Amino acid sequence: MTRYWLTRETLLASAILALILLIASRFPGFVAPANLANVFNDTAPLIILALGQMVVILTRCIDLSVAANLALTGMAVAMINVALPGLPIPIIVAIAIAMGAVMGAINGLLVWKLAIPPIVVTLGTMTIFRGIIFLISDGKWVNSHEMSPAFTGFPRAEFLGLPVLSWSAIATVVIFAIMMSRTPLGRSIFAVGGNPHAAVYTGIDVGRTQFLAFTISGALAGLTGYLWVARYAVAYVDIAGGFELEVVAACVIGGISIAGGIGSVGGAVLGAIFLGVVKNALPVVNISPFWQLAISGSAILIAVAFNARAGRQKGRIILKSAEKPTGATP
Amino acid sequence: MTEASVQSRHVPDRLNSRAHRILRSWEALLLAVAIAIFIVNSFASPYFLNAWNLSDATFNFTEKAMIAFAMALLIISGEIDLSVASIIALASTAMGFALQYGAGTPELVVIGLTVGLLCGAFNAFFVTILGLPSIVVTIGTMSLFRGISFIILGDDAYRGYPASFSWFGQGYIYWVFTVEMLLFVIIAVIYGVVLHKTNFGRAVYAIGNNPTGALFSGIRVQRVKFILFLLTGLMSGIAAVCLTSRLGSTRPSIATGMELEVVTMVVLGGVNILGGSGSIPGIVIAAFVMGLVTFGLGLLNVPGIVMSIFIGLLLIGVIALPRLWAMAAARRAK
Amino acid sequence: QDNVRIALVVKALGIGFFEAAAEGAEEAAAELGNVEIIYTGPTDTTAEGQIEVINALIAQQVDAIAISANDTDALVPALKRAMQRGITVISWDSGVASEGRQLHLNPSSNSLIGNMIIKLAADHLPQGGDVAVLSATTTSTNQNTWIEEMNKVMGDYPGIEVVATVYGDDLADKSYREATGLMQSYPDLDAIIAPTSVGIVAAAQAVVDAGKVGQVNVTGLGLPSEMAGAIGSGASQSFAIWNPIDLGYSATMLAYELSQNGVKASPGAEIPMGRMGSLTLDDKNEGAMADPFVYDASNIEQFKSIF
Amino acid sequence: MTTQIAPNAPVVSMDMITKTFPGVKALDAVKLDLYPGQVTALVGENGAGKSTTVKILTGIYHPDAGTVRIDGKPTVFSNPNDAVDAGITAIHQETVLFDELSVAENIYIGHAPRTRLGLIDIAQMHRSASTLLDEIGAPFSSRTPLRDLGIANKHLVAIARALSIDARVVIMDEPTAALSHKEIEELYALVETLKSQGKAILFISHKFDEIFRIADRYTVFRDGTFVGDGMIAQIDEDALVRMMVGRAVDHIFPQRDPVVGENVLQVVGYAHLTEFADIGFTLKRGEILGFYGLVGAGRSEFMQALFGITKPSKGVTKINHQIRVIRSPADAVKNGIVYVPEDRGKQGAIIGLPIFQNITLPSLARTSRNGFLKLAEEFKLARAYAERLDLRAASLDQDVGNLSGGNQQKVVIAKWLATQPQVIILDEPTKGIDIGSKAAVHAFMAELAAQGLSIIMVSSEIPEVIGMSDRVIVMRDGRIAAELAGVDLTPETLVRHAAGIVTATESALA
Ligand SMILES: Nc1ncnc2c1ncn2[C@@H]1O[C@H](COP(=O)(O)OP(=O)(O)OP(=O)(O)O)[C@@H](O)[C@H]1O
Ligand SMILES: Nc1ncnc2c1ncn2[C@@H]1O[C@H](COP(=O)(O)OP(=O)(O)OP(=O)(O)O)[C@@H](O)[C@H]1O
Ligand SMILES: [Mg+2]
Ligand SMILES: [Mg+2]
Repeated sequence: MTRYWLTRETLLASAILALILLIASRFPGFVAPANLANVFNDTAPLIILALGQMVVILTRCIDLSVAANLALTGMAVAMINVALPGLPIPIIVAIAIAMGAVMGAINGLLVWKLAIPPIVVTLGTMTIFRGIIFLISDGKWVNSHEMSPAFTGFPRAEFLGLPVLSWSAIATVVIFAIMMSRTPLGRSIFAVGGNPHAAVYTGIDVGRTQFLAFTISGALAGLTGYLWVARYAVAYVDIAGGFELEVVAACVIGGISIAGGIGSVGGAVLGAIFLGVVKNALPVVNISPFWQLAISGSAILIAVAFNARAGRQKGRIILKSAEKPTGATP
Repeated sequence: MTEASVQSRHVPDRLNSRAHRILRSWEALLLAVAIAIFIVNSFASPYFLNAWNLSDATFNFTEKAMIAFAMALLIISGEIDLSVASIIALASTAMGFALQYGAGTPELVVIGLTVGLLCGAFNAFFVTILGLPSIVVTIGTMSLFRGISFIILGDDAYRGYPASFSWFGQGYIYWVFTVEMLLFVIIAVIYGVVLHKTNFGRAVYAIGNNPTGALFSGIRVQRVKFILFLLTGLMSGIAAVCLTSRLGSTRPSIATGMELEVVTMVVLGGVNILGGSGSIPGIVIAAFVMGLVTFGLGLLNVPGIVMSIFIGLLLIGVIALPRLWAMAAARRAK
Repeated sequence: QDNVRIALVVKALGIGFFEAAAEGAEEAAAELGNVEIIYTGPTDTTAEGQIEVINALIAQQVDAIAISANDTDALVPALKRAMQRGITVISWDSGVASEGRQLHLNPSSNSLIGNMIIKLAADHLPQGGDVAVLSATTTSTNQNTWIEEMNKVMGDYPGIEVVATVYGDDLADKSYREATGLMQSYPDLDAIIAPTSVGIVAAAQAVVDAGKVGQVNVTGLGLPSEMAGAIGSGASQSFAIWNPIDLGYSATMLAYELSQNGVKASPGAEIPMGRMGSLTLDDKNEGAMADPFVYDASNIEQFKSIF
Repeated sequence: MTTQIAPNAPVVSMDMITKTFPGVKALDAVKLDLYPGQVTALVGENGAGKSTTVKILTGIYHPDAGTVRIDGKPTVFSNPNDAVDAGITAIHQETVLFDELSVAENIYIGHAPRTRLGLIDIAQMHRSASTLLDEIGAPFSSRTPLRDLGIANKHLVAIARALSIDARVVIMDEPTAALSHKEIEELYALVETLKSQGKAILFISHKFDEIFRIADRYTVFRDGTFVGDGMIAQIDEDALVRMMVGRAVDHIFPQRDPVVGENVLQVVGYAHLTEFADIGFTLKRGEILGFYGLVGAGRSEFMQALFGITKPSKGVTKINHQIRVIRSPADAVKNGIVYVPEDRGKQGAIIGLPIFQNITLPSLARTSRNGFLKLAEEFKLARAYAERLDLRAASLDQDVGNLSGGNQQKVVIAKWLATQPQVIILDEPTKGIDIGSKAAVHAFMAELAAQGLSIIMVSSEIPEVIGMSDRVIVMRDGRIAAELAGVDLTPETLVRHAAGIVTATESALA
């Protein structure tokens, strides 16, 4: 949209590129296309969830329940698969998305209708969703041999050389790129976060937009729930424990402002990829995996400090000489 | 103006009596909940009403509550610190590290508290000097602090703390009263006084209600916030001493997930997560409520995760129910 | 006369291995007659979670606690308090430091397991080769001990080299990722040894997904019911495990003996454990239940429906 | 001019509209009719309910009672989109735009052109936006991010947005407040075009010359009630003002003696990167120094810099001839400079805290001992100043949020007087205050000055500026445009310097 976005994203992209090149200089195997595809595939769930989280953060909310939502949906579809092994995968996917969306909608309703702060709502639903998994599963695992081959096979089925899991992420990115830039909903999401007061004047219902954002985030968490459980071929209470923070971290690194209104699809995707590359590179470069936590923590701090600097308001523009020179109307 | 001053009327100091204000408060509601839980628990399990058991139960909340007091002030001022559990990990790791070089109990305590303070200062630097949002900064330091523990300790553990060190987390002052309980009471009183009886506490409320207005009123907003982050770090350091002493060992995964329980306690205690209101008595009662719920359910051997459903419902319920009630009342009035 | 209440505390609820152990405990309880089993544990594998559970058990004044620990040291103070209040404490499967329990029941002797896991890998690598270890968490006592024991006997297997040890934290996704990482970092890897039932399944899945069935053999310790698929696909040639039902049964029996029959745990003591014979304690008050048992294509069908 | 068209039936007619906010009856059974091809001026003092009327007509607020008729049919707007669908568009008083979106997106948010797939047609949107911007003579591209524009240009975007909706009714709530002379002329031309297209226009302005120049009809509100309406041609300025204020305006500003005190405050070379430059002046003991300028001239920004808030800014402050470094409001207060901000809700009062705590906030050091609060002292101090300012409140323990705007203002002033300052800066001290309290505030200012307090008064109201100030500094685009006193201090000179017209003849020649 503006040169600012470009700089922020190009910078992150260059950082990722530099990182990859650095690794490649010592371990050329890392940049083999097959391995890069692997890294991407591994990062796909994070990309999908980060996009959902981005929408929520843009509307000045936060969704801490995504990982719990993912786990609950994953467990539910796994149990459905065990009970009804013949159920076709498209129906399973539809159930997962719908379940996730319903959970997201519950968050959204509490925020919209009862005006409870999002962080409180999703902190609460996070623990509730996790607890429900325990209740429905009785704490038991659903293991790979109990799942049908079609169920576990779908995300890894290859199509044009990439597994369906990767394609799901690509499709989500494309849909989001279009939604955020070319649909009224996308623009309202930016507007609501950027200036909720003004949004009301333009006929945008702030609460409703936040509700939709939570629902979208929930639906994506549901989808990821199925993909996750099918890919790792196991479902249990704790899957993706703490993943919500990684998702938020991806958004923050990608330059999504926690204060709402500022961010881009490209940023969120790059933020997720950055974390994915770091995570996959550590074992390869022989850095103890114990470094990973500290590295992603530092990345978050550097990213916010950098983004805040780039976006810092220099004050109101009153002096005529300070107004940005702008091109004449074409 | 002269005529105006002639007409000027007497404005009373207060309208409602103290008793009236206390009875209608959140704390009163919460206290009722706590008492109800206490009664239900005593009927549900024959083991509940036992001094030693109740004493053991306090370990479920004392360390969290120590942090919760400082966190309450931070949240009232409109900020948050999600890195507290990681500060515990780093402080504990530092103590264990010092232990390898022969540090004794006093040195260990000093190191734990100092690391806590340093971590608090680190957070405060990003939030107050660079002006970054605290939720993001502390999500970052949450990974960073614990990450450093992992780098130092890897898959190892520090053990062999001196016997005198175990006093903090395992010692008793008198009969069933533990050292941690004493610390809890002292810290509660100090924070109660600071928040409710000092100029500093007043500034915290003013900042939380309207940071711009507070700044325009001559309050040194950033300085107050800096101190609040320091205090939160210090409390995490104290909690690290207690927890390390109680466990008798340090691993980098210590206190995982505790930050969310602390925040839950603070919100349950009636602190507005958006800042501006809340009280220390509220936190004290909320600590007991959470301790009683988990202990009561534990006695019935209910798995921890099912307890967390109760806590989650409590968290949303205590905020949602009054609002639903008000909405229903408004509808009926129409 | 009240029932004797024995608490079987596990690392986390919901893990197949421990569910099977609970079955064995119930079997022992039925045999003993007046025993009530409290099967409990935290929902994630943390020491703090286990401490809260232990506190609740102390409060209920159970007669005995038999625990598989998430942390060797951190549980000691809590368990010490339990013993002070007159509760019998033993550890099984994953141990507690000696001052925190009366005895420890190893499923098998650590040296036997250490030898077994490397032998399983070596048996299929007559020419030698590179193997990697995928362990559970960095803090898991028993995995660490087994790996130590394994390293001691490496001299007996010339040509076999352990190129890396990674940790999957007993999380399926992390283990999977670590296994994938191993295959990328060591393209010539011949075997992955996963001495943990979560890791071995994830590693087998990773091998299948990487298309390396036949090149990389996954072995270690796993449950037949969970590993049936991996044996079927060929990702795993063989693996070993002791019988968790027997383990739960023995732990219960031992706890009962100590708490009700006045048996004292001291070095050299022989303590009866029902149908499993008796346990001989070493100088650290530890004892081994039995040899691990090897499962492969020939017997997996028979066992996969049992545990 | 097309004023000759016979007034046919009104397009929009509001009848018996009532709207209550907690504690304020903003509108009480008012009526308003808008006719096609005519400009109706809505006049009334601050707080008369003009903007509230606009918000009801655009579906932002819902009236408590009364009917809005469109073409005679009663209509209910449940949200702003309904109003747009009914053909009503508005330029609101406050800029309601989005800094993070481009100019074109701001213009079209909510009604962007779509492609066949239902997606926003970006190319088409920019084409239409450019055409619109050309029409109103906006000197920037439709692709510019809004945040890069200054206030006047933002206002042009708001105007373009209103015009982008093909409406039958166009509402303009003080559209010229932030515009330059040239831009205002362009706006007038635009209004003529809209009229000739048969659109009904509601024009809200405080400037009488403007009203008499472009309006055909007028409607007057006072304190939320309807006072009267009619044709502009049949009324003169004095009569209109009388209707507006409810009495002849002979608001007598307090009589004051000329100032003879020594210099208290001296400001030299204050500057900021984007907000202001080259500000310097002196202030004497007991003097009232007026600051006049158009909205957005940077007066508040400068005052906030002086008060230690805006950073980084450079400049030297001398108090009683000694250089003082003021890096924060706390420093300013310590040095006896205090600031009563314009934005009362956000910067002035601390909503959520009781009155007495608001008043004692900057004086806590005096009411406490060793940092511990002493409530009795606080109440004593608060009561002293509350009574001195004749605060109307139920109790000192009441939340300031429940007070009326005027009483909130008194709390803020009380808060500062309690610190016993040397210099008090009042930013729009009577904005949103009813006419009765206004006189009281003016009298009080005179009293303070007579007691030796030096006052800087920022005001956009010409009578207030002229009536109260000993001297006036006019600001334009962040710089001092003129310093006026004595005979030079006339409405004409103020307006000319504020708008940047150097002399009347020069502008006529240009
Ligand atoms: N959202 C609101 N909440 C409470 N009171 C309000 C609100 N909006 C307006 N008011 C009050 O309603 C009255 C009318 O305000 P309104 O903005 O309509 O005045 P106005 O005539 O537009 O004044 P101005 O000329 O200053 O723009 C004022 O007393 C104002 O304080
Ligand atoms: N660049 C800008 N972008 C958006 N809004 C602006 C801008 N500049 C000014 N405004 C708006 O105009 C109003 C007054 O602006 P400002 O305070 O800068 O002017 P001022 O010279 O102090 O005049 P006044 O005191 O009359 O408001 C404010 O309500 C503000 O929201
Ligand atoms: Mg108005
Ligand atoms: Mg201003």
